[in-house]
Amino acid sequence: MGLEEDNKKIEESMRETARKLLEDKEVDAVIGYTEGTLPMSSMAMVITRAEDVDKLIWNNYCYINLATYLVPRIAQLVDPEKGDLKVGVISKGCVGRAIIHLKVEGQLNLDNVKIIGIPCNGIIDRKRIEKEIGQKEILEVSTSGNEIIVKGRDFEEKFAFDEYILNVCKQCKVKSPPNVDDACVGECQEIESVSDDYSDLAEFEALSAEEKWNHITELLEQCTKCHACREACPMCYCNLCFVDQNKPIWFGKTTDLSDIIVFHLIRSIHLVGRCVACGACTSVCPMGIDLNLLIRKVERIAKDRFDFTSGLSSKVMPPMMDFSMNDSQEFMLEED
Amino acid sequence: MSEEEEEIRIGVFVCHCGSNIGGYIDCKSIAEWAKSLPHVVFTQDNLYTCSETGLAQIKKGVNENNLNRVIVASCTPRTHEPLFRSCIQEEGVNPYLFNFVNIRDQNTWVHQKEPEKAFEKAKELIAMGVAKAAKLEPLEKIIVDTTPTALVIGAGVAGITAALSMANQGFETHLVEKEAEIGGKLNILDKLYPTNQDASELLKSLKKRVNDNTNLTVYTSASVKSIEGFIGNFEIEIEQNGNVKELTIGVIIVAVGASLFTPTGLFNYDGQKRITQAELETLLKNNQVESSNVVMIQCVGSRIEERKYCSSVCCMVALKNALEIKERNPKANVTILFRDLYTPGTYYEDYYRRAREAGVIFIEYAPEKMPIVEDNQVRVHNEYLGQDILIPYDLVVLSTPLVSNEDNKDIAQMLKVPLEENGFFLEAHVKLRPMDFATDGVYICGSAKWPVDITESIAQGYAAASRASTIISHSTLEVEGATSSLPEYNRNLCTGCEVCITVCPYKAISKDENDEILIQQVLCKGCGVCGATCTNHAIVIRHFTDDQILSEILAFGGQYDGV
Amino acid sequence: MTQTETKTESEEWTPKIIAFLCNWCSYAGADLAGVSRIQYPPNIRIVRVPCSGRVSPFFIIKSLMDGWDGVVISGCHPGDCHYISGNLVARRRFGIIRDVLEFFGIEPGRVNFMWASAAEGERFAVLIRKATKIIKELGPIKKF
Amino acid sequence: MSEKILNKDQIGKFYNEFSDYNFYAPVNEKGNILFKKISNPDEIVLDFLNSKIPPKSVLFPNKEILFEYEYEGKDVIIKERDDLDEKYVLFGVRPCDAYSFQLMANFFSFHGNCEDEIYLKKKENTLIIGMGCNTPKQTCFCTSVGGNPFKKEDSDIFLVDLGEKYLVEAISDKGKELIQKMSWLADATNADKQKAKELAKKAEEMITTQIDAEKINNILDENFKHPIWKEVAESCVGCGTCAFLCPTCTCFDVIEEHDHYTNKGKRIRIWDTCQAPLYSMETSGHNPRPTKIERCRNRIMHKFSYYPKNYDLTGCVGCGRCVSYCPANNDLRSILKEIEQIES
Repeated sequence: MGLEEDNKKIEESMRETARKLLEDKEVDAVIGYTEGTLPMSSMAMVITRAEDVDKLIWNNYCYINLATYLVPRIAQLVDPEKGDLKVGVISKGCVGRAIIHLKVEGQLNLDNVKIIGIPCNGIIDRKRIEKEIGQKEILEVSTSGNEIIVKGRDFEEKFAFDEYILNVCKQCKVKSPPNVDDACVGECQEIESVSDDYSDLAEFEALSAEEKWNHITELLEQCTKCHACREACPMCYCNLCFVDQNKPIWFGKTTDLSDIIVFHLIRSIHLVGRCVACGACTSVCPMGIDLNLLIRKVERIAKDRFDFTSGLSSKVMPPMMDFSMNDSQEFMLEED
Repeated sequence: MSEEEEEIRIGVFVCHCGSNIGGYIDCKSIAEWAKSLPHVVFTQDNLYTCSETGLAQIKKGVNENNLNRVIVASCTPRTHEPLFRSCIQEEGVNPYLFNFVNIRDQNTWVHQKEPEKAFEKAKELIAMGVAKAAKLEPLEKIIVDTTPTALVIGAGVAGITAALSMANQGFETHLVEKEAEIGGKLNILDKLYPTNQDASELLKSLKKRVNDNTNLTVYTSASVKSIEGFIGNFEIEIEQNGNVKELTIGVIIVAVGASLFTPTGLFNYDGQKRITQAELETLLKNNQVESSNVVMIQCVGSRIEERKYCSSVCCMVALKNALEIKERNPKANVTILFRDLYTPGTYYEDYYRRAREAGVIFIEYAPEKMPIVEDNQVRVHNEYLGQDILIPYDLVVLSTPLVSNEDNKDIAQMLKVPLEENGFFLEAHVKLRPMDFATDGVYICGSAKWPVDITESIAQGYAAASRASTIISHSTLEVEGATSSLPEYNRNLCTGCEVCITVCPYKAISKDENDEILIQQVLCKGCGVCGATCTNHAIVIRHFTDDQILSEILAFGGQYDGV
Repeated sequence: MTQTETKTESEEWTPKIIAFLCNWCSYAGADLAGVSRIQYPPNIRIVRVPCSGRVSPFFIIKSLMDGWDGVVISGCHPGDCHYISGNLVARRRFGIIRDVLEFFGIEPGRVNFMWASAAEGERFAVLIRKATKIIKELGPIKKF
Repeated sequence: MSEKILNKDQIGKFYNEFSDYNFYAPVNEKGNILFKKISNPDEIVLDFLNSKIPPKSVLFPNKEILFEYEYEGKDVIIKERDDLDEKYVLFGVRPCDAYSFQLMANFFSFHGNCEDEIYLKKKENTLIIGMGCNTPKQTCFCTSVGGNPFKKEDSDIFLVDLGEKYLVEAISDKGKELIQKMSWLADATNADKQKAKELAKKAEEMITTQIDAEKINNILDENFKHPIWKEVAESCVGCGTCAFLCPTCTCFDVIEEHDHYTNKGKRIRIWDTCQAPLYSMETSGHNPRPTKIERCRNRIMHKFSYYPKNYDLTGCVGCGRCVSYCPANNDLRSILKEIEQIES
């Protein structure tokens, strides 16, 4: 079956679920995606009436993680007693994971959020396609079979879908949301842990410290510190990010390389055991910086050190909310 | 919180410590150099800063120069900080505005062979100390009133002992027991080792002392419904026969004991011919043991995969009961099948010796080859013989462990104290604070913590009572001022992610009814784990604030001026 | 900002190391090294913190950014924490910091974590010697 | 003065005529077209739609040192910028961006009442070589906000890409003087001029988005509390990409960088955006624009209501960057269209 049929199918069942939830008054609103105004884009949308469900769409450009619209804490979503607001969220696997993890961090109450699960088939790496098309304007994009067809004024190019989805999507093991605490309706799965192989990181990890540094600085040097990655990240919901703090001033706010690096470095530390690998940061970066490497490493640290994958359970505590006598400590300095 | 900005005036006192410091580095020139540091208005070197003269010089320095921060560069805060703190306090300077710079233990003594480098290092350490001092804030110790009352949960032998001890010291004490009778396991026991006293005798005397004590109130068939508040001031609800009683309690002792384990499905246990030691106790008590072939099996349900621990009392119980059977019927054959026998100390080892003398037979079995209880005989494999031994029986007694109570979880939750993996209560520190919980004002004794025998229960009951009385024997309680706090100006940084709650070792952090983070100053010990784990650094760790530590980091070259 | 200039050409470069020591174990251990007159290189500058759990990633990274060539963090051995579990939380955090730093190409040897009790003056000195050696071999910190 | 012809293979020669200038031109860095100072004319990208970051970054960089200072004892010695007389040339600026400099200069002088010396001096020393927009993007709407893909007036020299060569027209006196010196430039033929005219016409036809800025201005005035703002904010992620890539956004934050070892410091301005909650946060903790609703509204009000009130011009040049790069696809064009529909 081709992509179009897949997407149609996903779209139809998603609309059906949303319609039912709204009609049965199980939710007051549904957050989903709607058609974007530009090729290779989509837009978040909140609908409150069952007759609007046909505005919801699914395609492979639904890159925004909708969970980001649930934080910072919306009082009605946290407290079931104030819970006069119930929200359904169209959730690909990573959106569902984000919602579950946000629950663990006390940002919402799963009684008030319905995860409308869909089996995501991958998000297209639009930044990569844009770069490859170069200085030509993309006017129309369509999918056919297993190909992405990009058209402009005087060109037409084809890209293999499997090759041009986000790197995180290629590695994704949780395509549809985990069913946790019965918060999930629609397509979801029972999943307790995922095994992952990190061979995609091997090449980078084999580099020397110097080479890694050079690679990372080259990767990040164009960062304008606009913080779109942070704002699009469902886990970056701090009211005041550490880079913005000035009492005390921890780190520089400029676009000096050191300030860029330290922002991404500390952000990575903060995301260990929290990142849900949705790749939204990469999809939104106006400079087209691919943060895949950071996402994968952050995932790997949590998995290797603490056997933890975020957003799979509302019971298992994430690394920094827990500790154990038996944690590995191979890095501790010891006498020879 | 804006007060009028006070000019920071730092005084630096550099101690020679005789020749301990002065013998290696030039303290006079260091003191002179320190004048160049930001905010420093007075410096002095002293032969011994901690001497009467030295202290007088500090006081004089403070008075004549209006110092509001004092630094002593000398030995170590671990020994001398209290002295200097009280010295400046006498001159009206808040003791938390004192900062210690360690230039002896961590400098001249460890760099004796490199005095020039020690000299440079001393200067930099002082620069760092000055940088921090400029950021220090006055703090007050927190004083809380305490209520001179105690609550003991569980009226077994440990609980009764603790409660009597508290009551005898004159504290109003409340003893809550969920059963209809007090006494706990004493109610089912026959004789007690190592004295062979009748359990009922001990129970009788305890009951009398409880009844006679006017400071002690007993609630039977009762349970604790809720516990709020903190050390010195717990608000307790006790439910008895549907009535709820509210009490204000200073300290709480947990003595809930442990439960008997029913070995259903193990060794053909049936409660008739194949019974537990506890059931045997009842039979002995009622003189109903007529068996002449008794086989006891040790470690039934303990020291196995799902219950790894040793229940500690079963070896002695088996020995005592074996002897008891032998005493009543010397002709009876008593065989004990064991994995290891633990009989520590002279008294207990004596039991083992006497049992051997009395003709009790001991046969070791290996956990890989468990004894098999057949209809009329027990089959046990003997390593030494390399073959199975068949022992006929008319009574099999299984030595089962004490297990944790099922409702421990509820009590633990109310008290905000931890349980270990087997469901027993976990003390603050196995060696250093065995009767304490990490949560202040809550103590533990008896089998609630770990299976223990009567002797140990009594000892622990006294121990817990003595720990508890150290708190309520004073009318107030002084709590360290250097604790963590979530000040109003940082409220907007808090996202309510609860990570601080999960990492706080003292359960001092919770969410209040408005869903906002609340730090209970009285419970906080100022470790700072919450502040460092908070992604936003919303929590301020007093006396070790971000700003203060940052200023030390930045004072690297001695230039940091507090911008 | 890097402070790489040595004072004189002839003088051998030695690293500047900031050490965050917990008040109850490692700070006391450092004192004991002093009392026992156990010598170690004079490169460390000790910052006293209540618990190794107080050491935020910000302190470590800020130190490296601000020209300290290396960082040492020392706390009580697991199970011996004065604050029960502070060092266990710290250990998790340190593992993460170390992995991320390494990933960014900052030599892991720059940041050394260790346990030293109040009774381990000798061990403290040995480990400081070792950390100093590691950091010295790495050379001055690069500006970042 | 009549138009000249610059062959594309003569770009190197052209570049050499500006030896006493800092020469900024579009270059391709990792697939992004950015205005960078170049030292080799081969780096210049000639075939591009528009730069990702507008050339405002040359005169108003993401990070700009305002002055440096140094402590001497208790005294502070201020060191002012001494590089403000440097001359800049911006090559290949699209007409929308060329126009944006005027809008920015308005802000940085506020009718001469509050002059930002650094910006204005740099602006004065900058020569803009504009370049006609042969293929405007779908997202462009310069014609609705006072621009045109071939608007020359904001450039000192204006180029039109004729394929193998450029039609060169000197616009300002500064530009005329320079072109006059380049005697090696050939004269343009009538055919060349005719072709340029055709390109201009074609380009203008390609712009399909039409908005009525004046009408919007009037509507905005009365609809400060209209529910549309909630709608706009709903899908916004609040990142501020729109402002960072906007050629007319001028918001900045002032910070201090202090070097603790040398006791020297710098006062710096960095880009900021009204989309960030911290931007409008007051010291008291009160924030007049506490949610995305107020912040989204402010950005649009600023461009289409406040700016027109202050300077009689629309504060947007219609370059379409915010439309193209908004992560949430919050399309300014659609928002303006919706505003137009509001009944007064």
